[in-house]
Parts: sequence; structure tokens; C-alpha cells
Amino acid sequence: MTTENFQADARKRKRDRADKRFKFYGFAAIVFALAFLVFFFIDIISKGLPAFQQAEIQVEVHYNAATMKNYNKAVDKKYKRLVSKTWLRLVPNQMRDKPELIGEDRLEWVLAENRVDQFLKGHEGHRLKSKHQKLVKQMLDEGKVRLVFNTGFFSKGDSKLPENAGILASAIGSVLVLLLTMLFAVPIGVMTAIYLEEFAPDNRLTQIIEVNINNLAAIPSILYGLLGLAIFINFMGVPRSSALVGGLTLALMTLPVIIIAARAALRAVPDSIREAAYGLGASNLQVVWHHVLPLAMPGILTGSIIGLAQAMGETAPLLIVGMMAYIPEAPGSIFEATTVLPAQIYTWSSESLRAFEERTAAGIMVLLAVLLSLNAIAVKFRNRSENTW
Amino acid sequence: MIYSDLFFWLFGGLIPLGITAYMVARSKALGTEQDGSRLHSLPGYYGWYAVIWLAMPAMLSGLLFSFIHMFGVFSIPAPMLLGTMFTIGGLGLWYGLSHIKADFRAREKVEKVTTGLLIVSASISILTTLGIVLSVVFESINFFQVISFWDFITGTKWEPDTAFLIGAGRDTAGMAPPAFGAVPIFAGTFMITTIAMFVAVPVGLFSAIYMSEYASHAARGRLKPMLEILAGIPTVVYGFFAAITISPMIVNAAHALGLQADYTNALAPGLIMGVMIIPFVSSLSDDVIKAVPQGLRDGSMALGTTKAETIRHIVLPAAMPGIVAAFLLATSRAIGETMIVVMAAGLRPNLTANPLEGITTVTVKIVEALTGDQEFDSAFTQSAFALGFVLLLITLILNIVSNIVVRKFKQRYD
Amino acid sequence: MNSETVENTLTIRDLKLWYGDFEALHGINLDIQKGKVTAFIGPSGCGKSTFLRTLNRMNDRIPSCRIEGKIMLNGQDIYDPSVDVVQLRSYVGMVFQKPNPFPKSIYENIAYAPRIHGMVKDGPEMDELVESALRRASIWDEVKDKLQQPGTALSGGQQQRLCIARTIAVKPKVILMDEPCSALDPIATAKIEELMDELKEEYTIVIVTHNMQQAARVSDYTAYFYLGDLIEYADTHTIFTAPANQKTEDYITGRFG
Amino acid sequence: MNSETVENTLTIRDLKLWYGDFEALHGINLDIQKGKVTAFIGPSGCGKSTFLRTLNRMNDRIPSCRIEGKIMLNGQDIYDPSVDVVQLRSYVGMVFQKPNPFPKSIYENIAYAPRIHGMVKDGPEMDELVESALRRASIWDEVKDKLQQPGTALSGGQQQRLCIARTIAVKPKVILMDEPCSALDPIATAKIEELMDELKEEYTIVIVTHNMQQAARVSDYTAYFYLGDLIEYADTHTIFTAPANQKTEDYITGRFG
Amino acid sequence: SEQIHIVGSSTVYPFSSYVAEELGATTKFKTPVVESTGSGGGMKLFCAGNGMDTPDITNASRRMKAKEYKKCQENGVKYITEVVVGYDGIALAQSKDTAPLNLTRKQILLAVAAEVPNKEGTALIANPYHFWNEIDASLPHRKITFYGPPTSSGTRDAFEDLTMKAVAKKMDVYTKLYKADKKANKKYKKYHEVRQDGVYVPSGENDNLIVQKLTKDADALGIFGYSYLAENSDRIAAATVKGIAPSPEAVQDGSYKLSRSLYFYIKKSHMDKVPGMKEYIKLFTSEQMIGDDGACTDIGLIALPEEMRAKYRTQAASLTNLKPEDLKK
Ligand SMILES: Nc1ncnc2c1ncn2[C@@H]1O[C@H](COP(=O)(O)OP(=O)(O)OP(=O)(O)O)[C@@H](O)[C@H]1O
Ligand SMILES: Nc1ncnc2c1ncn2[C@@H]1O[C@H](COP(=O)(O)OP(=O)(O)OP(=O)(O)O)[C@@H](O)[C@H]1O
Ligand SMILES: [Mg+2]
Ligand SMILES: [Mg+2]
Ligand SMILES: O=P([O-])([O-])[O-]
Repeated sequence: MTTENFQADARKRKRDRADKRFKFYGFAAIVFALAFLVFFFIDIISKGLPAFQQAEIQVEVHYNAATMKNYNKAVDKKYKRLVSKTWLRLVPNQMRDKPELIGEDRLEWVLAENRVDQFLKGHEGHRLKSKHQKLVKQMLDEGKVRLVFNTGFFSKGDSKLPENAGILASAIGSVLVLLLTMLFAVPIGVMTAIYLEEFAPDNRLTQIIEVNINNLAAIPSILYGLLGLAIFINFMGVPRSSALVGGLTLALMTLPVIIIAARAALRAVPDSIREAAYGLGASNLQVVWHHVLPLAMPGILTGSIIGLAQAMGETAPLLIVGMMAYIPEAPGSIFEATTVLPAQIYTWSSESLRAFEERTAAGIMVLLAVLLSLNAIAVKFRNRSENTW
Repeated sequence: MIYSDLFFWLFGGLIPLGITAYMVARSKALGTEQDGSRLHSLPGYYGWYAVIWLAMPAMLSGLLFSFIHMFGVFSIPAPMLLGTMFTIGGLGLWYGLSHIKADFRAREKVEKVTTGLLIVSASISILTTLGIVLSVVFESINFFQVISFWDFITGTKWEPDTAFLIGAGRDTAGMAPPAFGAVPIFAGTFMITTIAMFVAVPVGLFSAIYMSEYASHAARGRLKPMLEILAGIPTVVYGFFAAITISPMIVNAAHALGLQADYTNALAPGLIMGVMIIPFVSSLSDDVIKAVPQGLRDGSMALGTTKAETIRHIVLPAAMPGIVAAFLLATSRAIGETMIVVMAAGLRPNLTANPLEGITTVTVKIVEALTGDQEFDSAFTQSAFALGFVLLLITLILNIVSNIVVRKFKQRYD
Repeated sequence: MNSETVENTLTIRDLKLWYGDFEALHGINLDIQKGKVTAFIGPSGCGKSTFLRTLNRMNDRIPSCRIEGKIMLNGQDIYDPSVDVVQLRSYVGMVFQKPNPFPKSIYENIAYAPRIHGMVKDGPEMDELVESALRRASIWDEVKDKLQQPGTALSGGQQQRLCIARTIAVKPKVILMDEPCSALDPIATAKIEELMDELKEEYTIVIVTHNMQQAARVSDYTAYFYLGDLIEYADTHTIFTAPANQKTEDYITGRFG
Repeated sequence: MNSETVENTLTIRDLKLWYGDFEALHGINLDIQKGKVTAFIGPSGCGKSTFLRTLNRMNDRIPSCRIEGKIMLNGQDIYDPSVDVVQLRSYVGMVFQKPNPFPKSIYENIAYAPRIHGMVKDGPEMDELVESALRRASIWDEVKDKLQQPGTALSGGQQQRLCIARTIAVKPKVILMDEPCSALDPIATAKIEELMDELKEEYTIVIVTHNMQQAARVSDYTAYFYLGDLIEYADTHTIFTAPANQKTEDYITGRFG
Repeated sequence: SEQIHIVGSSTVYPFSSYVAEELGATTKFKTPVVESTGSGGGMKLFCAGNGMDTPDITNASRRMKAKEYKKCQENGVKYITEVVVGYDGIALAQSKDTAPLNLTRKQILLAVAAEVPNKEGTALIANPYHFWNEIDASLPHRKITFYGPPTSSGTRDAFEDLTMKAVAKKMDVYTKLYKADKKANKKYKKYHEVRQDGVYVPSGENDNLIVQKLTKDADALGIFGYSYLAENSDRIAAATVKGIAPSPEAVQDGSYKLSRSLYFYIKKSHMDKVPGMKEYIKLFTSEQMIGDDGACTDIGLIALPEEMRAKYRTQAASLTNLKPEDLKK
């Protein structure tokens, strides 16, 4: 073995190679995981990016009595199939709102049908009839077709027609549900953590609660859906599909995550701080409220944000409490039917029209952007909390 | 909406009342102080004491009435309800104020109530578990009265058509009785879970080793959140990705190799699920690897061993219980995962060892049974709860085992 | 030793203490003299800290801990159910091994306890109180210009003096110190020892130390503990020059431990 | 002290060490004698451990640590780039403050390193090696019937002797010990001290200790460190009876620290 | 509540939600909420009572069952109006790249049934067919694969009714068995057990995937609603049944046999409490939606013959009560 001058011998060189190999495996594992991430993001973005553009065509719009009776008459028959129905059907309303339009024929840029849109973006399976293809090409040459930024995607709710479908309603629904989740889960979770960490005697009951919370964290989310259905909807009579039932269900699901994180944060507060405060004659509650909680706050916030981000991306339990539905309008109250971003993504992903595929991916991009920001905030907090002592 | 009005009035009324109660009680306490002895507690505590005596009775009576309403015993009109609540609250306040004296230990009382509140919060987790168990068990019992538990657990045929048809009120004249053999379904779950673990275990474990033993502190600070992104991606997104991108890739690859692959093959959701749970394995393993005392590493290195030798022979064996626990937790996560399989796996109960074939899983069947076309009390619907029940049992067992292992491990090095 | 002739602050009688089934103290009898420094010495694990913590009921925090016997503070049994522990601790203050200032400003570190005890109102009165506490802990000059800076930013020795100031601010009768210098360098240690000397005029001080030289330097009385028993208790000079007990002698002379 | 006349194992010249920007050692010169026990003493934080760990390059594991100067082991500079650190460490073994047996069987604890180094094959040869190492660490009689039991199940003192046995098994020339007894009770400490006395016939031993009595009892030479400087180095008797330096004297007599 | 709540069939869902969207877009009413619960699930919710938290309308891809009607009555949902909005054709679709199969309903039965007559036609055996030409030499040598709806779907129900049951009840092999022991062999009266050996692959609601599969797997047939075929006519084509391809005309005149009616049911007690219900019903039954050129027809609904549309339009406008004897018909 050891040579007197501490040089590597053949055996040692072999060991060194094994050492390098081992390190390489670790490196390769990380590279694999990160490569997947890159691939994943590229794939989703390349699928979703086109959805941020939307085709418009320029046609002559006839505002007249015939149109008032049948909105299909608003454009020449030749163009009827190129123009989005969702725009056409609003023409009578527009005329009602602005009577001065009546009798005019105006050249306007209007929302194009999704097939035109898909054709312009060069997607296979756009399914534009060949006579219309010719027409669109011709209009393209005349500058009567264009792709513009798709504002509707952010300002509209769900629609059965992809050119009109947006994420606004589901985004508002997500925010509402998330607020409710936060309202229920964060205080209860933090209070539970405080009780278990700072007050609970170490007896059977607290041990059961502890084991139980760990179990709750491992229970598949879909079972929370069954719970929501049985307890909130069938027993307590909370309206189906409402933000309230979604928020409550997700709150129960998030609770263990928050409790576990908050407990870890509380535990990380050095006991010397508690001793100091007790030594000065502070009561239990004063110790917690004045000293422990402020120090644990960054950790608690991190845990809460991560828990809420998880809740925000959750779908399975919501399917069971009726949130997979056609709900194109943002809810006016917590008792009204609501959908959320992930549920919207799921419903779009099962739509038959091809144009929905890019909307699905675009919806995913928005959801991911929100979730990643939340996670980034959480990481910031965590880093700060690690620096405190 | 009557509920919302009620809430509005209740809180709209209670908050100003509460503030008044606080002020009154506080000044009363300060008043008694002047008569002689010093106050036992800070004045604010007397205020809170009064608020508690106001709010608790009011809220409790409100809660009681809403329960009565919920069970449909009788319901009283909102104004009367509000009136009652405020009267009761007022009585409570009067009673509370009558206690306030300089030597009255208000702080102790307020802290008792606060502790009580904390206990109530902590019991919500118990109630949640109870709720989940009850909501699953009741329907399962109904199911197991029709289908024997043994047949359910051991049967290899999942052909619930007849039950479904009975449930849907369709003609079932004399068809074979429904078969609810859950083995193929659990086999599907098992297959996907296995594939997922084949991805997640090596990648997760080696990532953890690299991060905790090799990477610099700064690199680790950057790598870890990046890996954790994988756990933060919603499952519905993974499902879409598996179904739209990975599945066709696998089918094409299989074709190129001259193999036959289903679009609903087990491989795509399995691989993606594996990627999803990498961070579960890596984070937990990272924690336990770091929990291995530095002294063991030093001890080994001081004997003239290389880093890899130290990790392989000393650190990993020492961390093994914790790592196993991480695997178990990750497994239970994979078993219960829903959206990925709903979107990317099939519906066909299929007892096969070929990951390229379509299979189905427990969670898929639960979603199918609860969102499809059926009557609510048909055996077909109830099968969802029975599956849920078994799923619950499996995850609980996995979790309890892994918790025990983790605790043992922690004890060893604390 | 005759406890009749001197004034006692604390009188301990037959004190036994269990952690679960483990009996950590086997019946301690001891009188702690007013206005003196009493040192507890003994090998690791002999129960010094445990005993010290019974004196202001800090051990109440350990669920498995159970006690028998009496501890009288100015004639009042501190384990009597009617005693408010929180009040007790403001009479018997404690300073810990590792300096543990709150992660708040220096000012807040001192003002915190007087505020929760309702001793004085925030404002000039409080400012005065803070200043006098810091002065008595001989740290005023070092921190007077940075009262709003975090207490954790001070050096270890300053932190420990801050902790002593914090304890003084609630006007305790007794100050307990559990190895207050073991985390400090020699120079900071010297400062704290000096401070103890000044403080004993006003307060009764009990100190646990590992360092026999320190015990010899600072204390008036010394108690030697071994495996949960009080082996010997006498004035410091006697203990270090003419211990009555062989065990004490072995320990003092370094033949052991 | 004259290093020409005696046989040195380790020769340290102008050793400086930084943790980042902090200079923890300010140029140490020292010769460690073969077959003797050398003790390092000094107040906490003075750099004893740091210095000890430079001797088998355990400080390589701390990224911020940087070194200047020379350490010669048998005439070979151990910081020479061509030196294989891993090999070096099997030559200069180390025993730590807290006993750290591997969570494996007693047998495996000993056999682990010889196996990795390919010293002997598993089988009777290995059994012999394990036995002889355990014997030399005077623990064979206590464990010979339970070689397959986990090493962690032994008492603290036994664990520490197991760790020494483990070090001996790779046949080092030098054994470094960083406060090897500070986590042990007095009886176990006595056993280890006895063991050191036996071992020094075969090995060069360097020990860091907080306990001056211990240094006086076990060592042949003593080095006193203070704030990163080697203040005094001489044979132990001289240091404890007639220290040349006032600082050393202050420390030895307990006037300080 | 101020919003119409609609539940029920996943087949009717696209049409119903399209109408809902148009109602929301063109009028001042809030857009109705449409949840796809399946026909049976919808009935269950619909019949749960008259409370405002129960649905106002339920869609169905089949007629209400007498049992469901009874349940409604028991729970106080006394007055219900039934409306038929159109037909759903069931298409057997395949990749465009291969020549479309031309099948008979009997051949379909032989391909998907669990038990089929042996060659001699004397007894039943487990389905041995894996290639179409084994069933009939005139068919091509092509692997039999079906991607079809699972049992939970109304489409599956209709497929069984319209192919398997319709043929099996006239086939002696099956009916003889039934007659031999009416009790034990009741299933053979109208035999419709689907084989479970992997030839018939139940596929989810995500019919996009079926379409994708069909384009890749040129041999396979997919079973789904006509609307999907219409949507994806660029990639898939219909197999013909007795030479007839599914088309609105063929369904309307009855020459394409694989079709069924689509319904919705109105809870009359909600009519004056929920704003917009009248308008929704009027819109759904209008020519603009379900007429030959209507918007729903555009997305795959097969229109009713004109006089039927008129009939249901008046029935919906006058809110004619559904009577138990109607369901017996
Ligand atoms: N919380 C506890 N639970 C159980 N046993 C304890 C606890 N705290 C201390 N002990 C035990 O009680 C005995 C006395 O401990 P204590 O900390 O009082 O010793 P000490 O004299 O202060 O030692 P040191 O000098 O190391 O601080 C020891 O055996 C210790 O293991
Ligand atoms: N890893 C490190 N990074 C930065 N500074 C360090 C590190 N390790 C030790 N130091 C510093 O180097 C100095 C010497 O430390 P060292 O641990 O060698 O002292 P010591 O004499 O062994 O003290 P003790 O008796 O407490 O063990 C101290 O000021 C210490 O804070
Ligand atoms: Mg102690
Ligand atoms: Mg050290
Ligand atoms: O939802 P269904 O149309 O299949 O009942």
C-alpha cells in the first residue's frame, strides 16, 4: 500500500478512476434532469408560442337591416367562412349600440376563423378547404390578412371556438380559489404548527396528530376530491363547481404541507431565544408571539407559498367537485361556478379542434410562469431565512 | 345569498362591538388599579378577555344554528338569528366584565383560550383524515356488500359493464354478473410506478449525492431550486406533455424498432412521472445524506480512502434507511398520481408485462367512475370508492413505514 | 456550615429531581447567601445545570422533569401552585452559556422585558431604564452610540454583557448564570468576572462553571457536585485549600476529570 | 530547543494558514519527535485543531483554506503536488474528538480500510489483522465475543478505542488526536491515556487537549499556542514547571482563560 | 342564482355549451354553466330536487328512463319538458390512407362480440377472429382493432344497441340459447357482450388521441360521434355500413343505421327564477343553431328533419309536460 513518498501506485490509480466515475454518475444525473427541463420548456414554448398571435382579415362589413336579422349577412358570402362566428354574432349588438352605423359598408379588420389562423401559421391539419386556401393566399398578397398579437387570449374567457378562447376567467377563478385556500389553510396550518411545536405536551394524542399530518401529506390528491364531494357538497351543501368548494378542498390538501413547513421553520428557531425570553419572565404566548414567530416567518412564508403553488397547479380533486365544466365567465362571488387555470388546460386538451392544442400549450406557459415566479419568491425567502442565524 | 348577508352582518356587527368591549374592559381594569394594588396583567389582556366573552358565545350560537339549519331540523330567519346571537354575546360580555379586578389574572385566561384555539386548529387535521376515511369507507362498504372484498382484491377480470348498465338503468337481461377483479388495475398502477421509480431512483439518488457531496455551496444553491422546478410543474401539464409529446415519440421509436406500441402505453406516463418525482427522491435523500455526521466522513477520509469510497461504503449505508424512506414516499406519490395517467394512460384493464401496451390505473378508474355516465349508487360508481379505499390503505402503509424508518434513522444521529 | 447566622436568599431542602425515571438530583440541601457569589462546580453531567434551572423553574419547560422537596425564595415556596412562574422568573433572572441576545436592536433587547411586565411606559422613562441597565452591566460606553443596531452584531463578550444587562433591567433579586464565559475568549471572560464582582453588591449571584480557576477567582462560596449529589459546600477558600472530602480534593487537584 | 540531536518525524517550517482572509496560523516552526507524545495546548480558538489537521492535510477538505510554508514528513514535503493525499492519510492517521465509529460491525470498522488499501485479503489474514489492531488498542478482550455487533453499540470510551484500533490497522507512522477524551468520562479517559503511553513506543503521537492536567500526564513535549502563534514549545516538564514565557505561565496557572 | 346551470351528456355538451356561449355573448344574460357529467350523472343531479342549487337543465344522449322520471317525481321535480335537438351519428372511422372498409352490421357484431357462432353456425365460441377476411373472405386481410368508447359512455351504449343488439336479436344462434333457458341465458336475447381480449380497446374521452392513433395505425377502426369525424375529415374517413357512409342526409333519411337522438330536459319550476332560461331554450331550438345550416350542425350535430324541429320548437316554447306514458313509447 503506502509507498514512503506517498505517490499513487497502480492500485491507487484504479481507485482514482473509480472515484472519477462515481462523480461522473452524479453529474450525469443532474444533467439528465436539467436536460429534461430544457427539452420540456422548449417543447411547450414552441407549441404554445403561436397562440400569442391571432389572424385577422380585412373585409367589408355591411351594417344593414338584413344583417340585423341574420348576422351571417354582415360579410359577403365568399368571406363568411373565413370570419370568426364569434365576431359575426356580435354585429347586431354593435348596431344596436351605435345606430349611426346602420346603412354603412365599412372595411374592417376582423377576427379570422381558426382554420384560417392555423393555415396562416402553417400548421398541418389546418383543415381549410382548398377554395378558401386560395382565397386566403390571394388576400395575403393583397395585404388583407395579418397576424396580430392575441390580446383576446388574456382578455376573454373560455370559448368553444378557439379563436375566441382566452384564459381571463380561469385566471380570475384561480386567484379567487387560491385566496380562499390561503384564507383557510395558512392560519389554521400555522396555528397547528405552533401548537404542535411550542405548546403540545409530548403525549399519545400529539403523536397521533403528528403521524396523521405526515399521512395527510401523502394521501393522493384525488382522495381529497372524494372528501370535498362527500363533505362540502353533499353534506354541507356548498354549491357544486363554486370557488368556495374548490378553495376548501384545496385548503385541506395544502394544510399538511403548510403545517410541516411551518413546524420546520419553528424548529429552526434556536432554543436559546426561547430560553432567553422565558428567563426574563415572558409567558408561553409572549415567547411565541414576540420572538419565535417573527424569526420563523420567512420559513413559514416559504412553506405557505410552495403549498399554495402546489394547490394552484392541482387539478384532480377539482374534477371531482365539478370544476371541469364550460364556465366562460369569471365568478362574481365565491358561491358562483368557477373554473381554474389547470382545469381550463385540461378541458382544452380534450377539445377536438386542432387549434386548441396551441391554446393548451399557451395556457400552460402562463400557468408555469405564475408558478415559477411563486417558487422563485419562495426560494428568495428561504435563502433569506437561512442567513438569519 | 342568505349566507353571505349573514356573514356580513355578523362580522360587521361584531367588530365594532368587540372594539368597544376591549376599551371598556381595559379602562375598567385601569380604574381598579388606582384603588390600590398593581394590575396582574398588562391592561390589554383585560380588553381581550372581554372580547373573548363577547365573541365566543355569539359565534358558538351562530355555529349551532347553522348546524341545525344544515341538518334541516328547522331554520330561523336571519334577523332573528342575528338578534339571538348578539343577545347571547352581550350576556357573555356582561359576565366577563364582572370579573375584572386588579388582581384578576387576565393574561392566564386569555392564554388558555388562545391555546384552546390552537388545539382546535390542530384537530382539524384529524377531522380531515376522518373525513377522508369516512367519505371513502361508507361507499366502499356498500360496494363490498355486493362484491366480496376477496374477489375484488384477487380477481383478474375487471368487467364492470353489467353493473354499469344496471346503474344506468339499461337492459342487462341475464348478462354475466359484473366482475370487479382489481388485479389488472393495480397491476397497471404497479407497472407505471415501477417505471417511474426506475427513472427517479437512480437520477434522484445520484443527483442528491452530487449536490450534497461534490457540488460547491453556490452551485448547490442554484441546482437545487432548478431540480425542484420539476416537482413544481403541475401534473396536468405533465399529462399534456406525456400524451402529446412523449407518447407519439415512444410509438414512433417502437415502430422504428419494429415493435408495436399503443398510444396509451405505460411507458410515457411512467417516464414522465419518474421525472416528476426526481426532486422528491433527491431532496429527501439530500437531507438524509447531509444528516450523516461529518465525523463519519472525516473518520473514513482520515484512513486514506477516496471520496467515492467514503460515500459508497460509509455515507450511503449510513443514510440507507432515510433513502429507503424517500423511495417509499416517492412511490406513494407515484401510486396516487392522477392527471398524468388520466391524460396519457389508457382505460383498458390489462394484465401485461409489456410497457408498450395500454394499461390503466387505479386513479384513472376512479376518475372514470366519478365523471362518466352512471347513477350514483351503482356498484360501478361505488367501485371508485373501493379503489380509493385500497389506494388510501396502500399509501398510508407506505407512509407509516417510511416515517418509522426516518424516525429510527434520525434517532441514530441526533 | 451554619445557615442561621447569615442571611439567605434561597433555601433548598431535600431537593430531588427526575428526568422520567432517571434521578438526576438525589436530595440537595443548600442555602444561598444574599449578596454573595455562589459557584457550582463538578464534572460534566453531575447535575449543576439541572440544579441551577430548578431555582427559577426553567425546568418546567422539560415535560419529563419532576421535582420533590422545597425551594424557598424569601420564605415563599417557589413550587407552590399559586406561584405565577412568569413573575417568579422576573425575580430570579438567568444568563446562559451561549450569549443569546434577541435578534432585535440593543435597545429592544433591554426594553422588552420591562415592557411585558408593565414596569414602565415607552418613552423617556424607558430610555432611562435601558441606560441604567446597560451602565450597570458595564457596556454602556461601548454601545451608547448604536442602540438601534442589532444586538447580534456585537462581539461575544459584549453580547454576554448585553444579556446580563437585559436580566438586570427587570430588577431581579437573584441572577443565575450557567457557564456564562465558556463561549468567550479570555479577555471577555475577564470583563464578565469583573462585572460579577460589581454586581454582587446588589444581587445574589449563582454561577455554574467548568473552570475551577474561575470559581476560585470570582466566588465567595463553592458547591461541589458529583453524580447528582452535593458533595461539599463551603466558602471558596476552604474548598480550594482544605477540602473536607476526598472526592472534592481529587477533583480540585486535577487527579480526576 | 535543539532539533539536530533528536530524530524528527515531522518538521514544520514557517507554516501560515488562512481561512479565506482570516490568518489562523502565523508562521509555525516545530519539530515533532519520533516515538514521543507531543501535546498542543492553548485557549479555545488559538488554532490547535487547525494546525493538527494540516499534518495529514485534512484541511484540504475545507475549500476556503489556504496554506504557506513547509511540512516535511520523513524528508518529503507533504504539500508537494505529486503527493497523493489519500496515501498520505493512511500514513498519518487521525482520531477525533467525538468517537465516530462507522455504523457497521466492530469487525468491519477495522477491516474497512485495510480492505480498501488492498493490504490483506478477506479471510484468516484479515481476521488476524483485526485481532492485532484491537489488541494493540487494548480493547480486544472487551469485544472479542461480539465482533459482529455494531460498533455504535459500544460505550463512548470503547468507541474511542475502536477508532484508535481502526487507525492502527492501516499501520500509520503518526497518529493525530484532536481532544480524544473530551467527550469521555474520567474512567474512560484514564484508559485512553494509558493506551497512549503504550502506543508511543511504536507510533509518533500528537494530541490536542484542553485539559492541562492531561497534557501534563501523557505528553513528553508540549506546545502552547495563543491566537495563531506558537508561544512556547519544550519538554512537558519544563513547560509546566518553568515556562520561559509569561503568557504560558499565566495560562498554566489559571490566571487566565 | 342568476346563472343557468346545465349538466349531463358529454355528447350534447359541445352543442349545449356552444349555445350557452352565444347566449352569453349576444344577450345581457350571464353565460350558462355547462358541466359534462354524462347522461346518467346529469339525471341524478337534475332529479335531486327543486332547490336553486340543483341544475336547471340536463342534457342526455338517450331518453330519460322511467326510473329516473320516478325519482324526479319523488323529489318534487314534477314538471319536466323534453326537447330533442338532433341526431348523433356513430361513425366507424379509419385512416385515410387505407381503402375504407365496407361492412355490414353482422360483420361488426362478429368482429367485436365476446362470443360468436362457430363456422357451422351451431354453437357459440369465444371470438376467434383477428383479421377481417376470417369473418368474410370478401373483406381484406386486415387486422381487426377497435378504439371505442368505454362502457361509461352513451356512445358505447348506442353502438351496442344499433349494431350488436339489433343483429343478435335476429340471429338464431343467440336466440335459441335464450329460448332454451330463458333465465340462465337471458343475455342471449339481445346479445351485446364486447370482447375483452385487446381487440376492442376502450379509449378515453380524449378523442383526439383516437384520431391520432387512427392516423398511425392504418388497420384500426375508431368508434365515435359523427362530430369528431366531421372535425377531422382531413385525416380520417368513415367505413361504410352497407355501402353507406355517415352523413347528415343518410342519418336523416334513416339509410345510415348507426344514429340516435339527443335530448335536453327542462326543470319547469326554475323557469321564472332563473333569468335567461327561456332565451336559452329558444336559442337552442332555433334554426340558427340546429337548422340544416345552423351553428351546431356546423360542429357535428345532425339536424332533425324540418317538421320535427318545428314540433320540438313549439313543445319547448309551450313547456309541454313530460308524462310517464311518453317514456314507455
Ligand atoms: N432534558 C433532559 N432529559 C433527560 N436527562 C437529562 C436532561 N437534561 C440533563 N439530563 C441528564 O441529567 C444529568 C445532569 O445533567 P446536567 O446538564 O445538569 O449536567 P451538568 O452538570 O450541567 O453537566 P455539564 O457540565 O456538561 O453542563 C445528566 O446525566 C444528563 O444526561
Ligand atoms: N472552517 C473554518 N473556516 C473559517 N475559520 C475557521 C474554520 N475553522 C476554524 N476557524 C477559525 O480558526 C481559528 C482557529 O480555530 P481552531 O478550531 O483551530 O481552534 P482550536 O484551538 O482548535 O479551538 P478549540 O479549543 O475551541 O477547538 C478560530 O478563530 C476559528 O474561528
Ligand atoms: Mg451544564
Ligand atoms: Mg479544536
Ligand atoms: O355523456 P354521454 O353522452 O356519453 O351520456
